[in-house]
Amino acid sequence: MSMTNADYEKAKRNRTLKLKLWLLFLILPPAAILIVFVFVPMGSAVWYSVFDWDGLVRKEFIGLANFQDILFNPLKNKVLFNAFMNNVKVFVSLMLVQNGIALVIALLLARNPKGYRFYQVVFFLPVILSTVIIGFQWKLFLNPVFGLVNKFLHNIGLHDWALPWLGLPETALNSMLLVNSWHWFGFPTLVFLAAIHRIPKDFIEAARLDGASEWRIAREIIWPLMAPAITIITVLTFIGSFNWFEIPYIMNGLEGSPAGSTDMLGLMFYRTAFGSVSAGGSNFGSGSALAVLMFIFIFVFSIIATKYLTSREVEMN
Amino acid sequence: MRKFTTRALLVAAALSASVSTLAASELNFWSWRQEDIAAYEKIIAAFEATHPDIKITYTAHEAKAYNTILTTALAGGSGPDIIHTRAYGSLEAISGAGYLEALDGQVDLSLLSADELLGTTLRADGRIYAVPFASQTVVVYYNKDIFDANNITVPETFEEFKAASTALKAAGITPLANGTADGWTVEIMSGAIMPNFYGSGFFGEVTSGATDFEDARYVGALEKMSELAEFMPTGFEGVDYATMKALFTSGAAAMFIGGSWEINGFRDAGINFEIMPGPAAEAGGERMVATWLDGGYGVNAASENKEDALEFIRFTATTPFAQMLTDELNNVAAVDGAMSSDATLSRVSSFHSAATPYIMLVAFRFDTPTGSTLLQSGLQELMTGAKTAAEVAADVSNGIKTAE
Amino acid sequence: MQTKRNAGYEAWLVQIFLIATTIVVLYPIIMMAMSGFKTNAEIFGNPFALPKSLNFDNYLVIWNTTDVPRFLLNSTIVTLASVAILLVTGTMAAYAISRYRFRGSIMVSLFFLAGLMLPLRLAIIPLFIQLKFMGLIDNLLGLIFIYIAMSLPSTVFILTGFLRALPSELEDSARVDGASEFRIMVEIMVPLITPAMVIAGIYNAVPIWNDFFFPLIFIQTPEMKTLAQGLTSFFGEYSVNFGVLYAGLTLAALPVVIVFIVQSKRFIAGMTAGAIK
Amino acid sequence: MANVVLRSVNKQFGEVKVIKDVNLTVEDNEFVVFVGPSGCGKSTLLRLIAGLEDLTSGEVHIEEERVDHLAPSKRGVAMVFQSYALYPHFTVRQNMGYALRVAKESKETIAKKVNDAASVLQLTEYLERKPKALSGGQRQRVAIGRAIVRDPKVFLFDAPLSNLDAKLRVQMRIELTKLHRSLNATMIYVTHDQVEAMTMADKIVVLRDGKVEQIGAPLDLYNAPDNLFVAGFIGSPSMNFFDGTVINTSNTDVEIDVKDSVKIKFPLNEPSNLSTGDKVSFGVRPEHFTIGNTNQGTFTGEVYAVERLGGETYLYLYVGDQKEVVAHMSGDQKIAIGDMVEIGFSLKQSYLFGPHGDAVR
Repeated sequence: MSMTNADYEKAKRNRTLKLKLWLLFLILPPAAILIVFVFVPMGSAVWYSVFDWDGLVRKEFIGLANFQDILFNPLKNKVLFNAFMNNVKVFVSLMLVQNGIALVIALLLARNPKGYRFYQVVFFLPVILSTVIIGFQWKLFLNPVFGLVNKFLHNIGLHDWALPWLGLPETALNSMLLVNSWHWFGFPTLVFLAAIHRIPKDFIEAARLDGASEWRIAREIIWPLMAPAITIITVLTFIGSFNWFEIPYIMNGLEGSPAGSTDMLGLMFYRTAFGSVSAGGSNFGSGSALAVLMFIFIFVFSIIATKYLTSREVEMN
Repeated sequence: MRKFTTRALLVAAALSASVSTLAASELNFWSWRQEDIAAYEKIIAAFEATHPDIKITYTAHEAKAYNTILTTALAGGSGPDIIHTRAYGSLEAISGAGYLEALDGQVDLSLLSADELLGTTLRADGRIYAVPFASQTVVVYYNKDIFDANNITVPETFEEFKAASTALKAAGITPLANGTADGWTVEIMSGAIMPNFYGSGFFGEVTSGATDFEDARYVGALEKMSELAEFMPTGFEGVDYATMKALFTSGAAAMFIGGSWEINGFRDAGINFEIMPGPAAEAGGERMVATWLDGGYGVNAASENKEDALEFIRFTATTPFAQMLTDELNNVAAVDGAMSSDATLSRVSSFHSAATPYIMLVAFRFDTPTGSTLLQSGLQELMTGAKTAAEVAADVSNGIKTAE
Repeated sequence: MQTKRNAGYEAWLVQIFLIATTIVVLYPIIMMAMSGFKTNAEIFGNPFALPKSLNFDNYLVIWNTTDVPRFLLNSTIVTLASVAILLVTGTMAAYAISRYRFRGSIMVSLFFLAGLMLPLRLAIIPLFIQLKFMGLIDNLLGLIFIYIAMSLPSTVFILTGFLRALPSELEDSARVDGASEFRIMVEIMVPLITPAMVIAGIYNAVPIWNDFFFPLIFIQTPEMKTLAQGLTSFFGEYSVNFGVLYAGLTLAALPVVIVFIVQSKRFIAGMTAGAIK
Repeated sequence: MANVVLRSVNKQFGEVKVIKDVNLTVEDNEFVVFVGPSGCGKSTLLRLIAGLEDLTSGEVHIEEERVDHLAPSKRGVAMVFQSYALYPHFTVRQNMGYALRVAKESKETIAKKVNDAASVLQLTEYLERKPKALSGGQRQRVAIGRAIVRDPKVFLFDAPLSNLDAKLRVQMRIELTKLHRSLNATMIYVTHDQVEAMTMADKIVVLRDGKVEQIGAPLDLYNAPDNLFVAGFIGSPSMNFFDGTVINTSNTDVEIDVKDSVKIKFPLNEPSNLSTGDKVSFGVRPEHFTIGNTNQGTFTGEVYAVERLGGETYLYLYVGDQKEVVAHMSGDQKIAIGDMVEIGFSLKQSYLFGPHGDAVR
């Protein structure tokens, strides 16, 4: 009955302790999974990158020599630069083509045309399909001899247009980019559409009453207010572009064939780390160094881009 | 239904962790030869009949990814007991790292030629890490029915080859099935065409450093190679390996330049074909074929069943094994003494009197970038006309000089 | 959303554009499915015609001679297990972050968010060595853990958003009612975010189902392969039998497509959740 | 004796002090209302009593027992929330019985208590519905029912009527008062609406910035506010304040000059410490103005708005230098916008506050 002040304090501390244990119980399991399967391997990759490797065997510590080798060895940096520029091209093209088409379609769907639901479902359908399936399917379609694309072009009389799409340095990457756009455009479309729907109706109706043209409404009201969606799609496209691997790997193999025109940083990493039949043995050191460079580049750029783009967003509340 | 139940059980078993405690010795055997699964299972059955306490499971991984899978597995301290290795540079990558058991002294290698053993020898210590299994030869396959139907005689020289191709093209038939979409198939093609132009001495000179790839002989050979572009399928730039095979087996193309391992597949496809070496540079000239050791069988140094694995490896160095390899796979076995009942395969062996090493694989796949990487990309540019022979030769030469 | 429907020629132009896009999207998929019923000869001869008959031979080849059914089963196991554990652990973390004020709470949420930006495949080498050490190579459990780890950041991100939106009075009320923290979470709060959990589940299930990179390296025996990975080897084996290839692709796509068509609303909400929330 | 005693209660969130040394006694069966503007800490104070927040320092006693170390459910309190906080996925029955189920009461007991409470609150026919299918008033009653079922020592209400429409609010106010009488329970009620406070409370606690400004019966606060804040907060419309300057003081009265125009001689009941030159505020409630000059004090202003409600009239005037003043008259008044009007007041019904806002009486 007679509890001292200290007893009360103790009782309170017990309550707090119980709460802390409960929080620990909630956070620890997911955190442990993340640490063990993401943070530790990522950290190890950084660790690996500062060692000399004889193929698969770790030898002595060599500091930044692996990085230096990738960045400044004239032959390797030629490959690196080529792959990097291809990644840049992928990013720019996807922004313009894939996201551009998506924006147009989103603006059209925002007008709530007949069949709205149907179109939404159809345009999203390719997004859920595996890249492996899409890659193989289009590789078959684009086959210069048996492919449906060229057969179709012949059928409609465009014989000169029937090209070995994936075999020409000028068309291979572009074909893959179109395939990628076909695969993914539904995603930005729906993100943009959701963003447009979030714009209060009053804004648009007020502008209509003021006599603004549809084009002006799109440009001066919808576009600026969509900024958050543009930010997220830009950053996602950026991360996707610089991690691009599946489509080029499946459609034209590890070497970025033909003649390096579809080489990507992802393919280069894979070849460097694991080797390939033609490209030779594996080098975990260089591979890890390349991985670290890519990681830093992607991470830093995503953050800068997010910061920059977010600063342009208009508050809408 | 029963099938499904079994599968479900298997999955359950697999989920509950790896199973390795059942038999005294269960060996894993990895390969990239997916086409050969049935044949290897027969061969393994024969081995198991005489070694009832050993069980071997053959797993064929996707060829493109085999290196990655094997490399990561070995680096992670696991991997199969028996490893189907490729030769030369690929072998060095894993044997140099100490993942393979040295075989000399443990396995009787007397039935193998020094040339072939070279492909599985680590240059650094001179020891042998795999039993060579088969040599491959680049040949020209031609469809006899098409040749007959168009009154085409089998060409001997390069000019005749071009003339025959021109005639076929005029008849609406694609002369050559080869494309350039898969870089390695162009390299193979160059293995049939180029040696007869750069000549038998070039390999020795270029490997010893007496000359380099900007040598006029090599540039000339590249030019000849480029002259064949017009006989390749429309859109050959996009024709990959699968399409090449489809073109040839469907009779849409008359000729196919490829490795001797295709014999089986083409035979199964039921076409009436024959083989010849690459055309001579001029009448009466030498007709060389490029050959190389395809790979070998090695033992994982970290295997827990090393002795049993070695027992299988010993088996692969015997004539009965070579005979089975010959019969089942139509491969030119590395081990001596196997007799082929297949006439075509016998012909391949007969070409070996004028053989030259498949240059990039045998000599320039030890450093990065490899000669193959450089040449494949160069050939793609050459065939599409993006670069001249001299430019390609310079690229290859410079690349190899700076490789490390 | 029900604004006035546009009338007149403008509406027609919009429809024409949308229908054209629909054709571009659907036609290749239909061609893929149709070609699965054709023989090689039909594919070469009449690529655009309807198949002569509903010929299931190609499918029978797949069902009887390949491991594709097995791959389907493995993919299902991996996807379901990953998503189930993912939702449990993801909810736990999100709940702690969103429903409690505690020191370091911002650090914890940043810790989970950082995972969003880490491309795990670049750490494949150390990851392999680690999985090997843990005995998880060639084991579906290894894949499951990797997928959980890979998907946790986005799941925590999505669920945190939804959990934050729940009124704290509910939880206070339950506290006054005497419910333990565990009971409040499981009985009161979590049931209220089940729609969000479905969304987060779908958002991650699709890439897990479709992934082929990790199985490529971590799964070695054919019996353990997943569908996307299995397809790559299947392609090597049947490289010139186009009918079978198309049938294989169709078969592989079918489960997801069916679930998508039935649950399209949730799929769309789910797949775009990360971007919109 | 279900009384509630707070002793030197302090609460701090990080660096921010939200409750500053609150001392308070709520008697058994008393209906106490915490009132104050938003952010004054009244809800926090309630949550401290409930145990939903931990004290930074001080003590809370309920029924003579110290409880501030106990979990909410161990304190014998029940709480009704502003948003009702009904569990959306439970039926009304499950909602009302949840606390009992958590306490592992038998099924029969739960059913009986829920049914009893439901019949008192006329909820019987809605027991199997989900909250979504109820009207706002019904939800409110379920929330109250949920509290009743637990048979608590103290009921805590956190602005429970603010989500209802005006008419329902008046009705629920009366029902709550009735409930209080019939349950004979101690109730603490938080609101920002001084009308609710005035109509329902036995005792009002006025809070500002985490501090108690004044405690007292509703009419005491109305008639004798301790300070400018309470004076302004209690009463509707708010009291009119006029800035003034002390020009003369004595033991019995203070003479002030309101904006150089009106001079007022404010009588004192107790000595003040005002001195000449002090800035003061002079207050008159709108309802204490009359039309026409009184002998005790008069302002003249121009009418800029009139609200006629039939039984009463609100006049809005500019007095002096655009000072806005509200006057409340009964009946209709024949006054038009733009008229100059004299409004008078009685010194007995006016207030004076010193430089620091303390009442001068």
